[in-house]
Amino acid sequence: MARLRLLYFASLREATGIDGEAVDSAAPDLAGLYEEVAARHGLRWPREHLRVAVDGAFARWSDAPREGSEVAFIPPVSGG
Amino acid sequence: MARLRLLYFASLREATGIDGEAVDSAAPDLAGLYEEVAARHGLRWPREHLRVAVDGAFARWSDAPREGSEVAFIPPVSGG
Amino acid sequence: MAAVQAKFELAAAPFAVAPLRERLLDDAAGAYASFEGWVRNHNDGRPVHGLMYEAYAALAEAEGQRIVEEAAQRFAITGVHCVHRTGELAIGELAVWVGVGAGHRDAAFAACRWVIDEVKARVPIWKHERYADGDRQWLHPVAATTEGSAPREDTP
Amino acid sequence: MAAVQAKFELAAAPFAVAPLRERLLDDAAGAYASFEGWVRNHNDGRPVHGLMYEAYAALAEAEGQRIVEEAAQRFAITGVHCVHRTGELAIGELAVWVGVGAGHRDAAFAACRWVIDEVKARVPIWKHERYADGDRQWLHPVAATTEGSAPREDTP
Repeated sequence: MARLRLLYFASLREATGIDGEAVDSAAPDLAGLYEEVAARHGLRWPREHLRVAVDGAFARWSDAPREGSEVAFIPPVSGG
Repeated sequence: MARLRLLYFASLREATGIDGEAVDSAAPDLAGLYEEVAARHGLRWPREHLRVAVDGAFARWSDAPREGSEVAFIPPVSGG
Repeated sequence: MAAVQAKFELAAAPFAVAPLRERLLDDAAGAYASFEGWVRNHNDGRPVHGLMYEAYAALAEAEGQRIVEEAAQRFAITGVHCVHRTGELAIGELAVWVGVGAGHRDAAFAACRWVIDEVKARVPIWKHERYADGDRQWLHPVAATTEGSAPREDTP
Repeated sequence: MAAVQAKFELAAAPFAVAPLRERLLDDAAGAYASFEGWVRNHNDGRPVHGLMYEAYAALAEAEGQRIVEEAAQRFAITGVHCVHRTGELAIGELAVWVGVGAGHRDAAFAACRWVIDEVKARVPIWKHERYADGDRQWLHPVAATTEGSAPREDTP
């Protein structure tokens, strides 16, 4: 079980209604963590369209959630 | 016979020692005019490397010299 | 050879380009290319009243800095700088600026183009557009290959 | 659609870029690309002290204007402006500026690059370089295919 801080941006923030939350998760990897979160908040983004970041750096979906880390799901970007 | 004003720029001005001159020429075209001028001033540019302009617009070497016009031989440019 | 300047910044308020350009001037540089993105009054034919850029600031700054440093490695340039706005922007406001100094124009143009393309593709910044009809939405462009399945969290 | 601004000018004295850029801002334009050529302190590894640009002014202005108007036809842009210096220039001085406004960055970059390439190839302006060793020469670059036979009127 890892204690994590989740961050939501842009349409994910609007869909969840929050810009972040603390969660405890037993998911073996970040992909599993997203499935939990998507189910709980009813998110419609398939994981293939998102990237994931841990503590301010892009990470792999296969990475294990790290105790105390900050995790963000990154929807397609539109800067520039 | 056409009365013409010739203009010289950059290395052609240095080679002729003048920035322009009035000439009378019986050359049938601007190519022939350049041969006359090159011979008289000892210019070493082959005509293939130059362009020719008449009255402020690029012209063809096969054009006939026009009475009273201003003719410039344009060495390769190096602006920018 | 002097170290290549490479800097990426987020700006929460309007910024002036002239002093940034000035810092890229270099006696060894013969070429400077710049790009600016401005807020247009329309998008896909729809009148736009204004927009907001939201950033995941920590990651955006880190990823942006990686992009300009990568540009300094890939291209023969003397300096590169990119600034991206966040927050509310009105029509005609500057959203993003990229400036590149280089010995020659090939490298200046190529690096400038590469940086803006990478910033648009990789930096976690999102555009929220407000339309003349009162509607608003987040822009989440999905790569063309999967576009058919792109969902919109914010529109029906 | 409003007419595309297209302007070419020679400048006998230093000029400021900021007000020229300002004139290309347009609520319909989302992209702006610019290029600047500066006087470098070296050329082909040889230290340069300064240079002079000589123009056949009447033809340079006419040909430059043709180039920017052609750019306005070829590319989806909202405005294009080019200014080229003449006379004596010191190291670090601005020699040429091209600014382009457009709806999208592809057209802005492509038009900007095309204009500077055409200006360098077609506009009758010649560069006279002064070197650290006191030598000076006119630059008359000859296309690569015929380079072997390029004469120098001004050097032995």
